[in-house]
Amino acid sequence: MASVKKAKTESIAREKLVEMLEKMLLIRHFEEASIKAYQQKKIAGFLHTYIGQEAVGVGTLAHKLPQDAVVTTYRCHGLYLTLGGSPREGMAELFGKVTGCARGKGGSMHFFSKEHNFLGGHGIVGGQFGIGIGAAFKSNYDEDNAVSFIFFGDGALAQGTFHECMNLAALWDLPAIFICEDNQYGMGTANSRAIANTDIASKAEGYGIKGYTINGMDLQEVHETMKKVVHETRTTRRPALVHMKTYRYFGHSVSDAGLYRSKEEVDTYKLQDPILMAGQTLMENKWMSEDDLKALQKKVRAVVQDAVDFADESPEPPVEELTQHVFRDEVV
Amino acid sequence: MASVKKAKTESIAREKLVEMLEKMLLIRHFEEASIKAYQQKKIAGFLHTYIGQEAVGVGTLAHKLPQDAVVTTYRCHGLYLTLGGSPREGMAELFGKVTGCARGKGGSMHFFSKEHNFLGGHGIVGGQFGIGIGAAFKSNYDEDNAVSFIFFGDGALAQGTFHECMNLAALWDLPAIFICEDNQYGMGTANSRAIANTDIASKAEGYGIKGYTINGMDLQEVHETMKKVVHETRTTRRPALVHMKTYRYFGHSVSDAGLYRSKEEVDTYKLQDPILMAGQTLMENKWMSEDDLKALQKKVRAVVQDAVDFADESPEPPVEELTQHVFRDEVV
Amino acid sequence: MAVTEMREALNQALKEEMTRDEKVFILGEEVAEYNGAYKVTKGLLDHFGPKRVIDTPISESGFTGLAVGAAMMGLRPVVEYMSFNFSLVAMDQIISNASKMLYMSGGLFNIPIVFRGPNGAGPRVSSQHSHNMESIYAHFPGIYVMSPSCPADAKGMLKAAIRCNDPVVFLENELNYGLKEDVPDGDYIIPIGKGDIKREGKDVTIIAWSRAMGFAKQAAEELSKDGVDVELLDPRTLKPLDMPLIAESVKKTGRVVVVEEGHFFSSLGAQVSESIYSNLFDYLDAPIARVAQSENPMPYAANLEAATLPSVSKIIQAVNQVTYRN
Amino acid sequence: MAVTEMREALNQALKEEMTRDEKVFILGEEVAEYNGAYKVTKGLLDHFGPKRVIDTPISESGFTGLAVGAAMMGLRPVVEYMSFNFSLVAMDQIISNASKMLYMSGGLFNIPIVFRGPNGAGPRVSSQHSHNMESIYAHFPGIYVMSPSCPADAKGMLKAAIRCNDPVVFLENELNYGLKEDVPDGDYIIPIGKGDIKREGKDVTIIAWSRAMGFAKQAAEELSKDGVDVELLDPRTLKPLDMPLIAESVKKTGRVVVVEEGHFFSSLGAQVSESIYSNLFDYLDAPIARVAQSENPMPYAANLEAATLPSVSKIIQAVNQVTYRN
Ligand SMILES: Cc1ncc(C[n+]2csc(CCOP(=O)(O)OP(=O)(O)O)c2C)c(N)n1
Ligand SMILES: Cc1ncc(C[n+]2csc(CCOP(=O)(O)OP(=O)(O)O)c2C)c(N)n1
Ligand SMILES: [Mg+2]
Ligand SMILES: [Mg+2]
Repeated sequence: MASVKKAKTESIAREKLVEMLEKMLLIRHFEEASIKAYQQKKIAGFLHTYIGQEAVGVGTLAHKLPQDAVVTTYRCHGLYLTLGGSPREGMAELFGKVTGCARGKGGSMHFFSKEHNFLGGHGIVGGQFGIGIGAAFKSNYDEDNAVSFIFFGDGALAQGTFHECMNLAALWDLPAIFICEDNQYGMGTANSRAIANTDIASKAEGYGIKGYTINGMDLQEVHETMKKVVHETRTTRRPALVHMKTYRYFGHSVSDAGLYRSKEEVDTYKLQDPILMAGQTLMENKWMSEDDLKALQKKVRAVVQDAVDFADESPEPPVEELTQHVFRDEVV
Repeated sequence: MASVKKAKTESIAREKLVEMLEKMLLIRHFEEASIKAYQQKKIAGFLHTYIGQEAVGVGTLAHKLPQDAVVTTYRCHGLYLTLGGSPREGMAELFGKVTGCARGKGGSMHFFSKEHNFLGGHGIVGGQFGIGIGAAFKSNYDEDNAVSFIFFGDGALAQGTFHECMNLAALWDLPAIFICEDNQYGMGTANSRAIANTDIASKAEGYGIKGYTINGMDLQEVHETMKKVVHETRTTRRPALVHMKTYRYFGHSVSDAGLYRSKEEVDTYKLQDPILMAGQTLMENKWMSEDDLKALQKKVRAVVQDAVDFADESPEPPVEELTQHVFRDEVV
Repeated sequence: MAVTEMREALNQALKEEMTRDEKVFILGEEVAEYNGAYKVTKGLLDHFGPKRVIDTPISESGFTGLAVGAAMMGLRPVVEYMSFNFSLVAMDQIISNASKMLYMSGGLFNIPIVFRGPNGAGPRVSSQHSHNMESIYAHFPGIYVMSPSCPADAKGMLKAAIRCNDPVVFLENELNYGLKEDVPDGDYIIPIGKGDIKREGKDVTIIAWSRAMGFAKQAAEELSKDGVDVELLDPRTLKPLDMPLIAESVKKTGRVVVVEEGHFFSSLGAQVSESIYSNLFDYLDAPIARVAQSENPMPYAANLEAATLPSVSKIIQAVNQVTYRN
Repeated sequence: MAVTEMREALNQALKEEMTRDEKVFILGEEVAEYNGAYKVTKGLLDHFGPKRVIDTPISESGFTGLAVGAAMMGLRPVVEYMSFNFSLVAMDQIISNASKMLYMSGGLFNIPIVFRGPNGAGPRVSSQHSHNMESIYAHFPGIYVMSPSCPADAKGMLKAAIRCNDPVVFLENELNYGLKEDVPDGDYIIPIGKGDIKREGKDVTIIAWSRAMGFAKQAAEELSKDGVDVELLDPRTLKPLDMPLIAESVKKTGRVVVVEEGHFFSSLGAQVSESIYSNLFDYLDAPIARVAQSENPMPYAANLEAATLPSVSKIIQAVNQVTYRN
């Protein structure tokens, strides 16, 4: 009852699939470029990439309406780009430039986009749950028919805020979709060493809501099941808990060597790579040729290169900005 | 699966039942005396009584071994007395006297007994969960075969610490018994307005542990089901979640007029009063006469009166104690 | 003008601001059906309905986070903590989210929230229910901290806080809710950052806020019988401090006593003193004296509780010290 | 004596104390199999096994509470926060439980726990990962607060903290883990409450701790070239302060600069200054100067981050100010 098996595949329109493939490619290349820039010391601090998890964000947020809100962890670049956040402003943010989406103040963990109701980019594990249900609360308050997408990692399930916010959302009929991106590790800790019951969707029952389990490497499954979940939440105003089984190819952040897992394990997942699989589907259906795919990749590479150039050339924030944005209303 | 219906009644030995009845009577009279003393301004601050809930503590802690630990909320007098805490020291604590079980420093919400591993008496809702699993952790560390009894209210289910500690206990096989004393209200808030799913025992499943539902007004049911639960936890080292359905007759604390519930509702519960019911059982079985019961009541009243007198006559803490017990090791 | 209790003055502020702006709503434990643990929200549920006056479960972290998200989306939450002691379980939401959001989003998302409720100890509530939180919330940039000492201030300050587009920690005091005085009718605002001279005097400045101002007032009465003319300064907003007002007073009296209900060490009172020393060193005729809670958790016993807290006699002693009267 | 990194000195302290007393165990995120996010616990799992070196889920409140309960039952937990920023979600357990327990139980249950981990900001980690927590933890009675600035101190201080029968907040710094110096072999203790003169001088006293001491050292070097003889005082224990040592130094130099990495307002630095003003007023030849983080959350951009933090040049400027050299 708590979990739903692989959804029956409906056909996704060709355009939609190509569009989603392009987004996944954009994320992949953007993240690869960011790793390179990190090695060149153009980016500093923490850098957590979304590589491997692209299908989760892209397949889910295909169902986002303009009034909907989205919030996530520090692993936030992918969702930002999926929503249509500017690659230039994203890369500039990583470079700490004033042209960044948070004026260079937020950095890698704190991407924001007001235009897309993208509420961040949060560094404290579990810190974003409340923000997500707050957006859902606002939707009920203003009766604007929005839903709220709350992304979080498997590690965050152990935080008390998960429980508090699940309870509040279920109690108050807040249209929030809790999406656990279970990449199987919280830093070096396998989820079986952090969560008492790894059948994550089964936790929904304790709150009287529905739980779903989805193969997060499979774009089509994500897209189709989430279509149903989003529709249901939008219409019933009941929250839902979604367990996305996914994987990150790189370390937790660029400084993590990943010694806690084997190369074989990583390679197994790479065989089900969401981009690879989506490309194959398109080609098998003859919706796209190999040349089309190459052209797409080229296009995306150019976008990313442009973003890097833009970031490179942009200025740092002027020092006057140091004490700006502490308050909106300066009282003295 | 998550909940267990009313346990099949085994017979409890006469002595045991009388002993438990005496404890319940002691609690009831102690609490009544404390309300009176509060009205006489001999007690101040908050005062949360256990009246109505006696069977929960008494029936459960009948299974406590010396090495076991117990922790609870501010509603702590009943458990303290059940464990054998001195009524004199308890009453003196309420009176703020140096002879109190916490030397007059803790007051009503902070009863402690080192001798009985009674770890308090805690004022922050949910604050005691961690302490309880910490005691269970210690038992595994020292391999002393103890279990840990964690009492908490229905309102505390909404706190994040509940979730964190349930998860930790289940993950690490900590022998902790989570006992929710569901008196149906957290202050003025009916539990249906605070918890998304009021089938509390069903929350166990999300953590992969067992849940039980018990009529907490029925001493025999509490005693017998908890015998099984305690035995199971002691032997398997798996935590358990127990939903005790109970009721408090008085307001949340003495300052609460209780306008959020009807007199009829309260009266319904008084008809199933645990002391009344236990007395009836004893008399029906001819294990006790009406005179025996009266004698017992008289005995208990004398104990309570003695405690009040003791408290009355005891001195306040000397002012030198103001800054004592801040640290065990004074470094300067 | 009407004689009004502190709780009623706060209630008026809430009612007027909720009437003025329908984006304002209030949530917290027992604020609605119970009319507030201390009746500050009395009648609001009846007036505004359950959409805008919301009873929460005991999930301070959850509902504080909810308020942050709602604020990011354009609402203006007032969050009541039944006591600020319970804000400790929500601390991360206040500090890591509310206070940083505008900055780390590069100015995109401001957080118009008032976090309010009683601060410090109620009577005889012992160790876990007795924290004064001003020193903590004042430490992190990105939050304003306010704390009224009387009904008229309470109303005008709370209205200012609700209209503010940034997070405000608004610290009340259970033992002040029953204070009564004339409160102006209708709409008025006491701006964030403006202190007030509660009594003019020339010999010594006592700086105190919230409940401590009550002790200071009594001390000033006593001292005036002795010919000591005390100036009472209430900063009202604790961060940022009204340094111009403080400077004016210190320049006049040259002697300062700082009184706070909370603990002594690493506190707001230390900051007030330090600010005076570093900015007004040459005007000081004596080292500043500080009165604060003694360095122990709050005991339950009546005599120990009394010995812990600042008191009229401790304040008089401090004044005597800075005026070299003993 | 051997040249030892800070992280290794801390590791030695843990290892020696865990060997000495089998009631000591350590728990926290990634402390065991990963060998510590910053490798402070490297090798401990191999040496002591999973019973005593324990990886936790991301449940700071839960495992802090667990430590309190275990301590009440006689164990001696060392709790590692991967960063002290994350102690904010566990704040209530530290303040309401650990710091009050002995007092509110009338002396029955003491809490021998060390809460340790890196405090303040790592490099370029932005707003939510950058809190200096000393000012917060030092405010509440019932906790000792320590913060070493060098490897030798780190070892002796951590050993003292682990042997203490009360809660100790032990603040390390990510950017100091790589510091190297000679560390004595074997067992030695630096008692709680004892500060240290890191450099003797006669013209001005700079009081600084943890990472700020590094900046202060550089500033002292620079200033000595200019003929200014700086005394460097590291309180090491931040609560309680070593006032006798501070008094001795201030009486000698008459001029003081207080440097802290954290924010300026309502801070430990304010307390240090206030303590000096109020106890040593007559010995001061100039108002104390303070150097601290500017009053904004930590920005990510390299230039802004640098402008936020205390720096050698800001310290030199402060020294110039108190010595009236400009
Ligand atoms: C409250 C808190 N504790 C610890 C950390 C340090 N930390 C950052 S990410 C992380 C692991 C999170 O794992 P998961 O939730 O599975 O997300 P993933 O990184 O795998 O996407 C930890 C422990 C933190 N940021 N916040
Ligand atoms: C964290 C926290 N929030 C709020 C309170 C105030 N408070 C004290 S008791 C209580 C109700 C608790 O209800 P429940 O858990 O059902 O226990 P009961 O009093 O019914 O035994 C509340 C809200 C508190 N003490 N701690
Ligand atoms: Mg993960
Ligand atoms: Mg209850």
